[in-house]
Amino acid sequence: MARTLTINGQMVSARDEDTILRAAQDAGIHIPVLCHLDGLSDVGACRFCLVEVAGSNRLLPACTTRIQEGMVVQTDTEQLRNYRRHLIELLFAERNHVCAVCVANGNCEMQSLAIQLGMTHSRYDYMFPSLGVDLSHERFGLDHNRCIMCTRCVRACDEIEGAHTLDVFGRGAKARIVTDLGMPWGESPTCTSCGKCVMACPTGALFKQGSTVAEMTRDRSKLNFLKTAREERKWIV
Amino acid sequence: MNPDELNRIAQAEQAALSRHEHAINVCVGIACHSGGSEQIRKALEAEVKSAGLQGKCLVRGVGCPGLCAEGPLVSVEPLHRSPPQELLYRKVTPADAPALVRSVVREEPLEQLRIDANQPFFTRQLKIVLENCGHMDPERIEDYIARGGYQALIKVLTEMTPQEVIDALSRSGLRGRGGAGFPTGLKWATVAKATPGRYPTYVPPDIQSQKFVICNGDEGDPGAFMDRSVMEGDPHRVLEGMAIAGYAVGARQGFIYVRAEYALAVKRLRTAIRQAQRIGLLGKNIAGTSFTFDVDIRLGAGAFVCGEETALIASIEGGRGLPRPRPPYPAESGLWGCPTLINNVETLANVPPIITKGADWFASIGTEKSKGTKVFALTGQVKRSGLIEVPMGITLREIVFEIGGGVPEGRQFKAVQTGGPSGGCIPADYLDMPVDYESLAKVGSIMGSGGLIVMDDTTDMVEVARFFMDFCMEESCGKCIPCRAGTAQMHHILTKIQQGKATARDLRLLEELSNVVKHTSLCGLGQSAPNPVISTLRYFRHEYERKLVPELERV
Amino acid sequence: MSVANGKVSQLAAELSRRLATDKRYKILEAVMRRYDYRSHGLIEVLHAAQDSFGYLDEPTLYHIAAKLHLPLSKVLGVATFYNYFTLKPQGKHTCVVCLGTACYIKGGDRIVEAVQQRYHVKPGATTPDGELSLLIVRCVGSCSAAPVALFDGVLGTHLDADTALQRVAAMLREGLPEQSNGKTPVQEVER
Amino acid sequence: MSKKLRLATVWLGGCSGCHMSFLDLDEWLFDLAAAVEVVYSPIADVKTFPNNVDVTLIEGAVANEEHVELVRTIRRNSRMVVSFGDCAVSGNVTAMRNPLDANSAEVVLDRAYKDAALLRPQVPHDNGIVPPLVARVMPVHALIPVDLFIPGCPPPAPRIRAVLQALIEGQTPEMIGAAMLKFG
Repeated sequence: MARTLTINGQMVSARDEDTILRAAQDAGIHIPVLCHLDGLSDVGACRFCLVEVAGSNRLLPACTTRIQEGMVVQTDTEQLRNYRRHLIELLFAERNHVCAVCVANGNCEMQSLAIQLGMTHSRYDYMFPSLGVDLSHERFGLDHNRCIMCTRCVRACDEIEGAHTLDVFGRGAKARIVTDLGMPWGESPTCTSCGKCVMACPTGALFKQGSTVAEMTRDRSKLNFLKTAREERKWIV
Repeated sequence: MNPDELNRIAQAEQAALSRHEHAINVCVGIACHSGGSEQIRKALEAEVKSAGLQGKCLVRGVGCPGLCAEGPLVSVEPLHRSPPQELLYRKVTPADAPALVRSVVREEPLEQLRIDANQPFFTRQLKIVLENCGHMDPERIEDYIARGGYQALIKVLTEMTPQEVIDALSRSGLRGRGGAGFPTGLKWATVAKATPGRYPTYVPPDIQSQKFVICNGDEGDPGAFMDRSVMEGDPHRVLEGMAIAGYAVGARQGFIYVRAEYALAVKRLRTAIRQAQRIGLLGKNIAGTSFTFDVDIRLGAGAFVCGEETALIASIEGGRGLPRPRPPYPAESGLWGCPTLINNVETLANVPPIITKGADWFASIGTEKSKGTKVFALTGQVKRSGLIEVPMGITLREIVFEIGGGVPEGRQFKAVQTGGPSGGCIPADYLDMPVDYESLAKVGSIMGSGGLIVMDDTTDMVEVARFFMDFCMEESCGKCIPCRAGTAQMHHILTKIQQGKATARDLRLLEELSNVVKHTSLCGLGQSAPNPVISTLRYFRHEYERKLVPELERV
Repeated sequence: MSVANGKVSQLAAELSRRLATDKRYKILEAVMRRYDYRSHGLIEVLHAAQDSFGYLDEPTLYHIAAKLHLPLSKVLGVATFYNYFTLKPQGKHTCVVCLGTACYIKGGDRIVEAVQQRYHVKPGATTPDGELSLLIVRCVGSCSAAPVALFDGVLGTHLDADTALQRVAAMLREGLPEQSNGKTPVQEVER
Repeated sequence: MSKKLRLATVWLGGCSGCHMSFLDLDEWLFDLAAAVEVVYSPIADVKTFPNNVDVTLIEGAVANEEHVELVRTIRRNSRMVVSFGDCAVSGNVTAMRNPLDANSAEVVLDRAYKDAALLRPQVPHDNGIVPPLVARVMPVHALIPVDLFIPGCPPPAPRIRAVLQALIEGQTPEMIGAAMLKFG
């Protein structure tokens, strides 16, 4: 059933089950996202897609909030821009993100987001945690220094590939992506080496070994293709 | 189990009790328990036996009477005198048993151990939730029934429709005691109206199309032990409240989520569930009606965030206790995607008296918007610490200075902290403010679950803020960026201030960040984590500024 | 994949050795059966395992994952999310100091410092001889008796650095605590 | 424009790549020379940092105690301080030693002077030999307030030109979009 709502003063039509994010995207309105990836379930974790909804005293994540008839949404206010700037600065200060030496330089959603949000520097002290790199897999690598804990890889591994090799270990600032019982990736009994986690990663945390900056491109739409194909049985009809 | 049977049990128990002349009540709450109250109870039993007083003197373990700092506590209750002149004894040891029993026989108080039961600590309190604590054995369902227990459940099942129960709750004005103060009646009504199956998730086949009641006993606030005392001292009260809730919203299964650290509470709840099941107050066709309701216990495992309702649900489902965005609210999509009612222990413990004594009675207690009583754990730099229950609207001054006896000699009162890591510090200027949800919020704190920590002039308020931030940082689940990285940065800046390495620029950033974390975090933990910083900055800003260094002297 | 199989077959071999010899796995089995081997029983099962073994190690986690049909990483993720679970064996004796608010403002941190200095053990760690683990908890709900600590699961109240050190010394002198693993107060719970 | 802009450029803990990129401005440097007076620079023979500087571009992160003193002097003597390039802005590659040991630089000194030494492995701790390293490499704004940030490793020449052009004209440079902001 079609519904009508207002986003940034623009009348938008959407389906009943749509989220604010979907409705905005369909109407060509850009909302910044980081933990969202088409084809994966949404968790509302990164908070970049928070929007103001009239009548709600809290900010709501566009990726998980369903639209309602007559909803009035603002996606790009001064307040939201300010919060997003802080969030991206927090993220850069949290681990060791060094774009200059990163394989994803130029192909990184976090880097693009920083540009989009006008980040010139991080006001926060860098934390410089001591983190490892797992290069035990024959084809892929996992660099915890560049991980932002968006869990897109965990969801891709679980929801699309069905292996559930990856999950999150620990909690809070000490949380890390982990393979199986914490064994090196290369020794994982469950990993199918499908590479979907690498496709899903927004930063340089998951990468193909041996690839240079120019080669390190990702086809993130593949995941959505697989999901759609499977759910709608595209290859049968 | 039908009303007559329940009355028969009550009468039999009352008759058995009235054959005795005195009850010697030994507190078996955790504080007294760890002070050796079990040995005291055994010594008293032996003494009563050797004096040949078995039929006259009943020795029993009871829930916490509140003044934990003076424990182990023993009270002597004459059973045939009205008004009953109860004698309360402090710091009792097994060696005191002979003298104590002698004093009971002679009907003379044992002066050297006696505490004045007429002191404000007791007289200023009003006990609804804790009315049974200290007066009955929490491990015997008969004791509870003899004191009118389960009458409310039988009443709703036999005389009221679910809608009438919800109306009564709404009329009583009861609000959630877990912290946020959401109107309980409204919550129940939402769950009652919700249709199971609107939010499809994977659901085990046998629990499809159900509703659930969850009792939140994950009392994680450091400095709070109200729910613990209720679960340990009056576990049936909680079960009865849950069953009534189940009837009102249409649920068949309840879960109590308890911290694993509360071993004694877990043990007593398990006993209580078994007893209630045995006599048909839980299980199939309760009181001969078609209502079926059972309760299971789920243990927490040390994660403060699981006090947040969506995280708690994730934990009961067997997963990492990660919160998820709301809406949809658990009332519509909770446990396994089913409509779920989540109430705190104290909230549910308020339900039976509201049913038996009436919504109007309850609504007559408290202030205009905050009805009834609130249980507080009064601790910190205060002379008489312990568990207290006071009517809403009482002032902080009455709590701290009359009930608590003020700060120890030679010190000055500085602030009182309410709401734990989600709350704030309230300075002396507001001591005459009434304690209710709105007033506390106005001064930048929250009611919270009931921790009330008194601080004196030796307390460093920046350190207090840093302590709470350390807690929130450690307890952040790590799912959302503002809480995970933001609390870590706030803690970092507070540490810099304490080390004399921060400038005015850092303090400004701390304030901005507080605002960001408050407004962008996913769940209540993050949204309220900056409160201790914001409130100490509001009232004790000079303590922060004193520690700042000029820009060019930054280390 | 040969390496991978190596790791798993190691775990499997260790596990089958234990299943044959260690009766505690039977208790664990009973708990899993009570939850019908459903995934939502995971936390209860981990509690039972930790109560039996004192900690959760790889073969046990592997066993639980297999029995409950859960991914390995999910079981590890849950086991490491909650503070109550530990993947490392604890010392023969434990001193658990409460640093809840009431204990903290009444000097709980000084108890931690004293134990740390006397026994050269950091919070969360165990002495090299495996005798003593020093742990910190956030509020055991005995605030009116602050500061408090648990010595082999027994609550000590109104402590200061000296009395706490005396309790630790007494605990170490007395040898094994009554409860077999004596780690935590939950040990009291009848299951 | 009544008088020339007094411009300083400083090279702290960095690779000098930002200065190289500056020099990539080629013939525009002639226009620049007409508009500014370079009062301090790694390639000018000036021993002490001058007074009354209008704009100071700082390349590199704060990595040793000499840097600490210098940035404080710069702040006192400059109207506008600009963090020039990723090392100054974020610590960047220079700060990659921090995760090795958050509280001391010994680990890198050992690596450089002991592990890698062929003869007489010895860390030159004596006074006056090399400036002592600070425990943690810091971006410039961790130590002093900074007025403008030019990210980039190095910042591309057009980005540098756009900033300087604006400053010469008395404008605040608009740091917006990938052309002006991209890190790395």
